[in-house]
Amino acid sequence: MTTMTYREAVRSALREALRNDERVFLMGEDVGRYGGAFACSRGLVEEFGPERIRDTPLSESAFVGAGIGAAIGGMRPIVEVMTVNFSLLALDQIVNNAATLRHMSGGQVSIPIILRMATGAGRQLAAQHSHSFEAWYAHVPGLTVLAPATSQDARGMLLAALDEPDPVIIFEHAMLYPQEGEVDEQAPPADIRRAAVRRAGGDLSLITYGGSLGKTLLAALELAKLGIESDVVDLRVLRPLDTDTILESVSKTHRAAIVDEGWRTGSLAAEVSAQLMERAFYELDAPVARVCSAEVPIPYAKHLEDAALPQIATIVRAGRELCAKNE
Amino acid sequence: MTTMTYREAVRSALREALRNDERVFLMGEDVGRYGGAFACSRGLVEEFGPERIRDTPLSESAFVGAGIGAAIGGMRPIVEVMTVNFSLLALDQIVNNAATLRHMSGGQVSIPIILRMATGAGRQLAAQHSHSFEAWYAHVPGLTVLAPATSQDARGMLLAALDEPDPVIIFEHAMLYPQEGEVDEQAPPADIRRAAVRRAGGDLSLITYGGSLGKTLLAALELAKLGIESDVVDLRVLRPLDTDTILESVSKTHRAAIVDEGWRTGSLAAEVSAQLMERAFYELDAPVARVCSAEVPIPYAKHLEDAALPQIATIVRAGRELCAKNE
Amino acid sequence: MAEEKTSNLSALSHPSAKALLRQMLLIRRFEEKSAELYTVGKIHGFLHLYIGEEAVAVGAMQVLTADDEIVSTYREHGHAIARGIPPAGVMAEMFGKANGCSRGRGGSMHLFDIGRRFYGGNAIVGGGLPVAVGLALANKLQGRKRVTACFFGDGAVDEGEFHESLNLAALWKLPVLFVCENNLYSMGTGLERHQSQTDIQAKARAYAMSGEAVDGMDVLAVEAAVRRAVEDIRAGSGPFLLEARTYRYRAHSMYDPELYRDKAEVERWKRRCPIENFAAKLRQAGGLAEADWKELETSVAAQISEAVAAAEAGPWEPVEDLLKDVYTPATGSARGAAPCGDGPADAHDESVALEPRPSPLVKP
Amino acid sequence: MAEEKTSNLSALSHPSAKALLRQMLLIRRFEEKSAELYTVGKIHGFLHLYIGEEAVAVGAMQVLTADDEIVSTYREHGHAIARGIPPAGVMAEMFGKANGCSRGRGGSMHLFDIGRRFYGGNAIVGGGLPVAVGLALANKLQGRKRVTACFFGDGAVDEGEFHESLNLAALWKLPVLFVCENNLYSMGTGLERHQSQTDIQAKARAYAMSGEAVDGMDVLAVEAAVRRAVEDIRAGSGPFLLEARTYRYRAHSMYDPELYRDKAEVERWKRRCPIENFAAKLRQAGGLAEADWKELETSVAAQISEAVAAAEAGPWEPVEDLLKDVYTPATGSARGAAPCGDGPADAHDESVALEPRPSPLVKP
Ligand SMILES: Cc1ncc(C[n+]2csc(CCOP(=O)(O)OP(=O)(O)O)c2C)c(N)n1
Ligand SMILES: Cc1ncc(C[n+]2csc(CCOP(=O)(O)OP(=O)(O)O)c2C)c(N)n1
Ligand SMILES: [Mg+2]
Ligand SMILES: [Mg+2]
Repeated sequence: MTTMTYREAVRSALREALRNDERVFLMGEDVGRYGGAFACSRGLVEEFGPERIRDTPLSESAFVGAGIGAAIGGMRPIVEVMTVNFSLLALDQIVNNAATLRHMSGGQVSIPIILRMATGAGRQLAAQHSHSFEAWYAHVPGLTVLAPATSQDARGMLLAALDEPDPVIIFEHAMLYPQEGEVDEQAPPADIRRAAVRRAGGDLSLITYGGSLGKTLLAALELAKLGIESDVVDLRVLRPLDTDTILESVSKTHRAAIVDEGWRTGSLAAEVSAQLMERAFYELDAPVARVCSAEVPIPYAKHLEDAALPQIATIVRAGRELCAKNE
Repeated sequence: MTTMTYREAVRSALREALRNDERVFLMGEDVGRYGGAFACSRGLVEEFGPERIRDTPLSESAFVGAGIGAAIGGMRPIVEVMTVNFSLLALDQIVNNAATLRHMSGGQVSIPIILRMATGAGRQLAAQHSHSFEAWYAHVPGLTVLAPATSQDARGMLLAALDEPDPVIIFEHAMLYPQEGEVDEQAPPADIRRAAVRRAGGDLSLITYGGSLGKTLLAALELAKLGIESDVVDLRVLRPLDTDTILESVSKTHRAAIVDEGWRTGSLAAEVSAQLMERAFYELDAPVARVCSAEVPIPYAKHLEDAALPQIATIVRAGRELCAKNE
Repeated sequence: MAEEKTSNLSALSHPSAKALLRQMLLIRRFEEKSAELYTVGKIHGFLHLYIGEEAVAVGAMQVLTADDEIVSTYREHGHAIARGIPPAGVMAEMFGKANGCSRGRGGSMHLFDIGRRFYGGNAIVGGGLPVAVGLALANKLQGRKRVTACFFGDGAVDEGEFHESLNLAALWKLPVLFVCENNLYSMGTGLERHQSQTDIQAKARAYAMSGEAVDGMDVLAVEAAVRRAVEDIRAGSGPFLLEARTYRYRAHSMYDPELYRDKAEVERWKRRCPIENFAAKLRQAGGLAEADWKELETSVAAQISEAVAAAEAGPWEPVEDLLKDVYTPATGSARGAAPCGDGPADAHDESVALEPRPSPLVKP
Repeated sequence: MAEEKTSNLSALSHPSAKALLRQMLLIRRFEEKSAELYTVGKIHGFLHLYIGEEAVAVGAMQVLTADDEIVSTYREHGHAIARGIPPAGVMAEMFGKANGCSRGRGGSMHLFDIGRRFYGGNAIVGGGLPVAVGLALANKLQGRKRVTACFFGDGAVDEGEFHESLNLAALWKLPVLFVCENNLYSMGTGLERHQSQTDIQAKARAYAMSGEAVDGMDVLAVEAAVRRAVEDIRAGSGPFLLEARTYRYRAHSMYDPELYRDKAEVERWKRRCPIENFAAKLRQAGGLAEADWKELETSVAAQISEAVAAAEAGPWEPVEDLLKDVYTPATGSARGAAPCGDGPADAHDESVALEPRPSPLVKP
């Protein structure tokens, strides 16, 4: 076990992948000389050279599409889109080519591309740079969508994604990069089919992912002080959702809140809630709650940004209300 | 009252808007000489000239952005994006400019742009041309999202949208264009805040919108033969959702199914279900059901396309199951 | 406006002149039949005919070897057939049958044959260009000598993807042949009403790329231009933009009432018919007797009848298989798997040699 | 590579030479202060400094009248201040205060002042170009004689939006001045590693548009080039692409360790400092006494102190107003409402005349 930041964990996985498989290459804006907008690839161009750590022009649609073509052509591209905000410019390529060509060709191609992108708010970057579109990607058949929330997962899920024959989108919440965690560099690639229960408690299920896991765990501590013990379910895999793990938790607790940084309407939390409606209705002692972002372009000013996003206090409040109901 | 097709109703609204307000112009691929991919604007370039019925190059991002700029500059652009499939190429402009500039500037601009686009499957156009991304647009604060399902609404909601100071997205399901309906051309602009109950029945709420309304009404007839009387709620406005009308219906029927052509996971139906979870939990006699598209890029072959989409039979089955439960 | 390259070869001196004619005729008759089958409800969805433009696909495919790669658009029957995808596979695809070249999942706009390195019709205008760049990148990174040929229309030139893709290909000196089929219309919008600079090949200069225009109604001129371009590309001088000036005789799709162009204009272009004119040249040079022509028509007709019969007879994909081919079935670790498109040709009957070989339709 | 236009005017012959110097200095000192305030945690988020590039904004704004329109990027303090947005409004914005020019909702990357027709910093690279085209379209359709000036970087040229927007503007002959601030880097990627054709102005030819390069370190050269371009545009000859060759002295943003460029290169460009060199010219010509310079520095420093004080003193937007300004409050029918940007200037103190007037900062 080593302590490393999330950023270092990503880098460790990248380095391992690049060393083990010469078909792997990393491509994206400023991944090379600059070292990556979030420094995930710092030092890699020196080790692997500019052919494999490939700086691209500001052409999200073309370089994502080029990643798709390269994957079809037998490579294992890891494409860094810098942030989910800019991925909108490549969305046509992702939806209409990456996710679709296999089916549309009657199964003739596989497209083993990995798209990594930072996501989320919290750094006062204002509306255009604070999006959370995980729910959109999780909507698209043909994609697998991951959201590692720990250093261990940042490394292990990226390595596991390299074993997938089809496109994988990895969301790295920008607030996580400097966060430290224990990493076992000898561990095999992570399981990318299952959610993880990060904390066990019998009263309430708090279901979350990515950048909200930390806040949710802290909220669970607060709730525990109030006598409410929470399961904290880290979804990890946003498509396909591991509904079994969610159901197992909720069948035990009978109460659930979903914490999701996306805007409330049409959030991933809505999907989880709808699935609980369909598959756990008779288990529920109270309606499933959502703690999401307010319906506003994320403002720059700190106090407004804070107010727009899920916070420990709002999670705690939701948990208390849930446990007050129907008791 | 006149009988006209949905397409004619759109054209009637366009013509009225162009006649009444010289700031209004129509812009998009082939809206002019070609007459519009769906013939909605046929004849308009002859009446209003190529400055106001403006053919654009195949540049979705630029001409949608240009519509945004023109709206800021005092015009009332109606931009036809041809289909939602191609709107992905303009999504950055829609999300990061149209929906965002007002907030980000502290309220200094209003952007009265209307974006019309055809949506949906059913014509064997295969995966890239059969998308339903209404749910994505309904996720974005700053947008108003409409889905007229009748000729009357095709006309009335477009006219009402022209009164909005902010961006409005109008989804026209491609299967509706040839459909005939009664239209009162003297009627005032439609209410674009409320859902409509298209059929009243006490046993079950069938909640739907756009291209699925027809199938749902037919399913309601089938269900009636089985002794199950359904409310059919036509959402009409996808953002902001008129939850009050939905709740009113469900408080009466205590059972609901949502019919939505989007892929099931992350569908608009998920949001409606989550809202019912939150606001009608104690009213429900059975879990809310979703009838959505299968999780597959829509295939070309007719029998496969049919199998992928919500159909009358699948709606009827869902209705029967709902009413069988917990009786 | 740059001068178009025309052919100075005499038709007869071409070693497989009759094969060229045969291919063009096959595409023409195949599409005429398709239009007919569309009106009787055997084919559905969108159907975009290539009629009038056959010289481009046929001329280009002569130069591309089996090792090279093709990316195309929704108007791709001509490219598919000239590439050697059996007409039966194309027809069955349009019938929506499981013996279609995309198992009936794609239809007319999405013909695929990975064994023949035919990476599909793409129905998003401009959507294929980035993919072609990526295929070429994979080739370059793996030291393969393939050329990736990417076909697209004049309308696609307006899309941001054109700009981004050409820059990327030129910047990285990738072996891509960009073939713009300039048929003067983007759907119903004439070139001068959708581009400020109508000399399309000239845009290559904005990427420090070579560009050239060619008479797209002249199969020999196209072949010669593609040959020069492909030689350049193989010699390592990076991508090339070839503008083939051509014309679509039919409507944009089966829904198009053609309000936007004069009948007279269409008639003018029809006098430049790539098939009739090439046949006339051959005849004049004594290389095409009336009997030869009859034989061509007969054998082409027979091939098309067979294709239709195969499509008719083909099975429907079982509806229980609806969700097939969304994800690749698990086969243990994909890491060790053969790169896609390089495994054995699994889609169709003919195996594909990795050695260069002429387009299978050319029977010299 | 096209030759850069340089200035042949002597510094002194310019009627408001000292005002130009003052503006450049104000921007420089304002940003130096901003960097300082960033490190002490008064300013947050992204902060992109324009230091080194001041001649471009200041030169250009001399020519643009109050009636003209500006669209900018996330590196827009220079444009904003040169346009006349009070430094206090900009500083308060970066503090996140309600007296900021975007009420604290936007921050450094999103300065807006609609009264001054300053349509914002845009943080999506290339995102402003289509909007600028649309503003110009509105002007053309309404018969207004305004020019829309759109600033963007060399990196933005790679985006599809550049291509689509230039084509649209040229096709429709819209009054847009595209100003590419080529500072040789797109974040950490040097021009020759992100564009195959590094002569950016030459790309104008792909749109049959006029283009020109200018020495972006020379305020008079920029002013002269913009004047020629704007005259052309006003005369109705359509859009113009002006490439200003310049250099960013500071890091890309406050997070950038600058691993990608040599210190020596930066030092070389610093010798071309637009402020020092212009001041030196003025001094040489006897137009800038040491006392004048001192006065400039003092008054600029005072103005910045005031700005900081105003920002410090400014109120926070109440958190209850979080959801404000997502939608426009209902005011009855919008149909009759005045077009936005043409109503009374409501954002700030100064009202904006619709008659052309020089940039408010120039006090000749
Ligand atoms: C991104 C996108 N926008 C619009 C369309 C609708 N559309 C299909 S074909 C076409 C015209 C394309 O013209 P061109 O590229 O010249 O090809 P051609 O049809 O002439 O072969 C249009 C607008 C589309 N398929 N994709
Ligand atoms: C679409 C998009 N992609 C990536 C980014 C991240 N990014 C911000 S600035 C920048 C470099 C832009 O360079 P250039 O256009 O030359 O402007 P400069 O910063 O040099 O002024 C990048 C890559 C972004 N903001 N938007
Ligand atoms: Mg064309
Ligand atoms: Mg730059």
